[in-house]
Amino acid sequence: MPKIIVEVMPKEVLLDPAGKSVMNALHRKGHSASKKSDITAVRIGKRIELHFDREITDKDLADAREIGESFLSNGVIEDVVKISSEN
Amino acid sequence: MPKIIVEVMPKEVLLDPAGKSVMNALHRKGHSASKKSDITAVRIGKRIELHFDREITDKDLADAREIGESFLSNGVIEDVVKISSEN
Amino acid sequence: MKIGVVTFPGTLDDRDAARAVRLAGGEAVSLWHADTNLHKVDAVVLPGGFSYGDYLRCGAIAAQAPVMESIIKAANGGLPVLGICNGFQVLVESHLLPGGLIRNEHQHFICRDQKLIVESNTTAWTNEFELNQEITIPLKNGEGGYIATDETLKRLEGEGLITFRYKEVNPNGSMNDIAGLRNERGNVVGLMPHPEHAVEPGFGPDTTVAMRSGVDGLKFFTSVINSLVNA
Amino acid sequence: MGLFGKKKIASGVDTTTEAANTPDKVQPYAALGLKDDEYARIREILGRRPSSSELAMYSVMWSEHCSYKSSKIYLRQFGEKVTPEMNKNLMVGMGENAGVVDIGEGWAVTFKVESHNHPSYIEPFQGAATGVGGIVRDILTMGARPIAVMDQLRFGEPSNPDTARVVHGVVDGISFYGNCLGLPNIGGETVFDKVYQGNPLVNALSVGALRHEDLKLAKASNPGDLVILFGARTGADGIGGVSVLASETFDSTGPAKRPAVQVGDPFAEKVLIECCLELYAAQVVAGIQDLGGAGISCATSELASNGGAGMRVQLQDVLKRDESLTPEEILMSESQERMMGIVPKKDFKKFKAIVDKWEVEFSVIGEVIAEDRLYINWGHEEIVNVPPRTVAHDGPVYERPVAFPSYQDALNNDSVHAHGLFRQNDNASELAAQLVQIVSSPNQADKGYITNQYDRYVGGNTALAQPDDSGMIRVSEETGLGISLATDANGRYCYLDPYQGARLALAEAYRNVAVSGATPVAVTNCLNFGSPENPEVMWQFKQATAGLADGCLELGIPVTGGNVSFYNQTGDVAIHPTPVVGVLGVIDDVARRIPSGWQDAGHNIYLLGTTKDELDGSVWSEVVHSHLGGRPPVVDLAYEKQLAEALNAASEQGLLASAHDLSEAGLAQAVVESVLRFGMGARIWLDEIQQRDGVDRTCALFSESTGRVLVSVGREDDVKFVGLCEARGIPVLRIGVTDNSGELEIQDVATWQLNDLRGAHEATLPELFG
Ligand SMILES: Nc1ncnc2c1ncn2[C@@H]1O[C@H](COP(=O)(O)OP(=O)(O)O)[C@@H](O)[C@H]1O
Ligand SMILES: [Mg+2]
Repeated sequence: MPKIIVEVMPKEVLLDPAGKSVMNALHRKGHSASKKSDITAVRIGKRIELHFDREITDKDLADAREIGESFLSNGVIEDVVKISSEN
Repeated sequence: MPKIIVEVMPKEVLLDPAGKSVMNALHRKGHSASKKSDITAVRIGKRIELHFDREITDKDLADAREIGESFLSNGVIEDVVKISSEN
Repeated sequence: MKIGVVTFPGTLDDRDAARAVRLAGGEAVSLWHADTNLHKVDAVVLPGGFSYGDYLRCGAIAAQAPVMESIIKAANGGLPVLGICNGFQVLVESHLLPGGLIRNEHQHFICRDQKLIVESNTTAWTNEFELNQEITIPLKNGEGGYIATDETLKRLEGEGLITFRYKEVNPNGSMNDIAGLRNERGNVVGLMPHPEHAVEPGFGPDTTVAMRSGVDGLKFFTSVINSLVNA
Repeated sequence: MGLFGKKKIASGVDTTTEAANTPDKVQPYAALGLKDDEYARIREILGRRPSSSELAMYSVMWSEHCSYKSSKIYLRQFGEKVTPEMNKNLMVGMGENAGVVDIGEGWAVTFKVESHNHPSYIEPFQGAATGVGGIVRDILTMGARPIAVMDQLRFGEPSNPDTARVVHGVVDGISFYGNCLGLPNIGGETVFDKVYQGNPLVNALSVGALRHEDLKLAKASNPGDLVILFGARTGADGIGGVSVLASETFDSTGPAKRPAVQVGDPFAEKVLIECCLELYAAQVVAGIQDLGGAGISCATSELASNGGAGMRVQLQDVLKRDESLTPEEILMSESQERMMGIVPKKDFKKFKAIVDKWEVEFSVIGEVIAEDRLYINWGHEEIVNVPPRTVAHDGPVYERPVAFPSYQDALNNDSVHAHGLFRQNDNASELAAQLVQIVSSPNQADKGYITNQYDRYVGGNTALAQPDDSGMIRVSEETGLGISLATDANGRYCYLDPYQGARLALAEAYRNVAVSGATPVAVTNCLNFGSPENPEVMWQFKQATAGLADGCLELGIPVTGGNVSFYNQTGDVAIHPTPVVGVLGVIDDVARRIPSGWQDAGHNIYLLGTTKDELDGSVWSEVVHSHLGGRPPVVDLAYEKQLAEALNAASEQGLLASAHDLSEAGLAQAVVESVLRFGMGARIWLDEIQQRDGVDRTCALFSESTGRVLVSVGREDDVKFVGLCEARGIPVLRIGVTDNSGELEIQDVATWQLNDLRGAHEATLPELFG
């Protein structure tokens, strides 16, 4: 199904307690034991899919960026890091 | 910074209340007015970044898949839809 | 004195907020999210809850509701607006107050009787408090961690816009222990704790005098009535 | 080949005509959980083989969960062992979605507890969340505004790594759903025991209030009324989640692999609550039913059967989330947050205006008809044509074999004494260490780690909540009229003696309500047991239900409803029988409710009741000695009743500064909780208890004798209070005094700083799960 994918991440300079807690859990668990400590940070954002029942146009992508920046993310604390489409 | 990106989405057949509520909001707002109704569904998942302070290896990717499936996602209600890396 | 209490779908504490208004001697007027009409109210309370399920970001969808267009306009014109918990999140998402609110640091919802320090008593909603008064107000939230850039924090501190700070326990990892903020003008105040749950003896937080007898929250509502009377 | 495989889809649905024409077609009824004779009965009822849709309906509705086929014969006694006096205030009794009790002043209250055990093990978060959602809809269906929730939880051993997964998921799920609904959580239970390792129990209770005239019933009786499905769309989630029907019965060549989990949307439910209450106020629904287990199958057949009418339904008019759903799946889907309303045609416009206002989706899917027949069509094809009663109410009834457990006598003989655990003249430092060990053990430790994740304030009517003995909610803001609720179950006691165990649970919940100042008036239950196919489990069930019914008769309060959860076991090993008993109390003015802890210095502390040598099945035997054997404490319900009446009288006269019941871990636990509640110190002496009751210090501290309450009384009320107890034949003994020392001193045992005790009591759960 055609879709646009908008990816949103917490701003780099701000805290991401959810990411931090996942990282701590990973380290505690000793996940991927050998190199657990190689993961220096975990950050958790959103992947938002907008589904269409038709092909996606350039205009859709532009609109998605607009929606992404004005509504799907909060520019004070988040960034839209990627917008892509799959047909 | 080198990172692996794990993308997790709610299973297609399950209710995604967050996606539903965002879609309703988009439709209400008449966002991207002309084609608001062209968005047939919204689904919201997670984008999880694992940061490294070194280059990412194939082994890291395999580990990330394992962590992604066993820990970062809940296989009963979610799927890992993509694992990628940026160096 | 007519004080509007907004109901969004998913708002939970609207009836409590209306009760608080009445106990303070005001008249509570119910405002509906889909209606831009503010019914000539003298002040507005955005109560707590999970507007629209709070699914995207807390308060984000509510901030786009028709009633908010009117409230933002009126707030910029000086109408007293109090945002409680989800209401605070709506104010932040509407850019009436700076910064953002994210998931609590410990990742859990938390409900507790919270001590606060009142750091500004020159707002419409806090003028009956003493400066630096310690009050106890119930707090209950899952996403109450206040964050802002260093620059914003510096400005908030410098301009005295931090209105409430957590005392003893920072329950959600808020930066600089911030529990609540005001705008420059002092008509808009937002905070995570719930003053409307500390207005009636028997149903508020515990005090050293008696179980559930804390009524520190009532002053928010008498403050605004007071400031309107004296305006 | 699965039941609803591709071939059938391609060649169209299995219609009733097709069913009549192909009598010999092999149907996978066994995979759907139906026995040979049950399938034969369906054929007999219909005079032909069922269509696949009919088979789906019968199979879910005749499942243990929906039909109560193994428990029915025992549940009857809750309706039989009653006096007219007991039913005087009962507006709706057992059998409806929830019982309704008249509490006076034109108000009524409805309450019920239900299990969501199995889903909560598979997917703890969603399982627990949808458990809350389901019970709240039951309450809403009665015409009530839901006003509070409670949760009764049983987890495995805290040290087992899987326990944290379940605890986190379940607590987060309850917190997420309940908080988002705006319902204060006013209490519950949290127990850890290895018997629940592979089978945690997640029970949820909801209570609602309504004006008498707003009572709604789940029935469709007026021909011509519209059948309207509203709320969330129907999706593929939760298909078969409730019944024995498992997802494997849909093979991989079928429409899709359907998950058995359901995903909850508390926001949708909150909107649905407000929407329904507005519909009720506008008087536009003639009947209403929530969709829970068995989805549309249940709602259509029950509404029609209850109303003595029938229904014609067009299944293609159901709003779907997923267009690939087959009719059978639509009938069985357990998608959450849906309701079925019966709306007179003349009221449809008003109905539509209200649901539109709340942006709730709906579709008219049928009409009530006079003939008592349920017809369901899929387009032009008739896929169901059944007498609704046969689906909803005439399910099979079993009298399962019952056997006295082979282990039972040995278990009962293995008492604390027989085991040599009991020693006279225990030394002080040992007792002191045991006390700390007990109050910091996971089951006795402070539950704040869990309960602080729940909103107890929302609504502004919470008069008591955790950690108090009962939860209390104001119903009328004008008069202060309110209700009190407590639930209890002790699986260890029930394992030792299910008959007594059930009565003990009843007595404790009853006492917990009484100590709050309220008068107990009604009972609900959630009976969690192992497999009914095991005769020893069935014996436990038989004993427990008899104990509960007899107990209610003795106390003079009726059972208004409940829920049975069987098959709680891992492999062949059943959980301890765990009948959760909830007691509802009424209080004329919540302003006079009694705190559970000490708040003023210089008050006298009295122990009501006597202490016996009763340590079998106790916390002391478990925590200190890892032992379980013997017989549980005796319970004297006539005396419990007297005690409750005495407390009530004392409360009405304003004599009590606090009251806290003694239960698990006895006096030691109650004293520690009472000092920590508000941080008030106390000095306690045991010698008079020992002398009067002829027990040693271990018993004085840890015995779990029933009928005991710890109260504190201001000096000025002393004489009056003691007089009141003596006049009513309640043993009363002054055992201590409160003070501002910041310490707890139990004379001749030890003195603790309250801060140290608090640390020990509160740190346990955060350390384990934080
Ligand atoms: N899962 C839970 N949810 C809500 N409240 C709980 C839960 N577990 C325990 N509580 C509350 O914690 C307090 C202590 O529980 P407990 O020791 O079991 O009480 P009691 O012995 O009086 O039955 C009570 O107020 C009870 O309602
Ligand atoms: Mg108790």
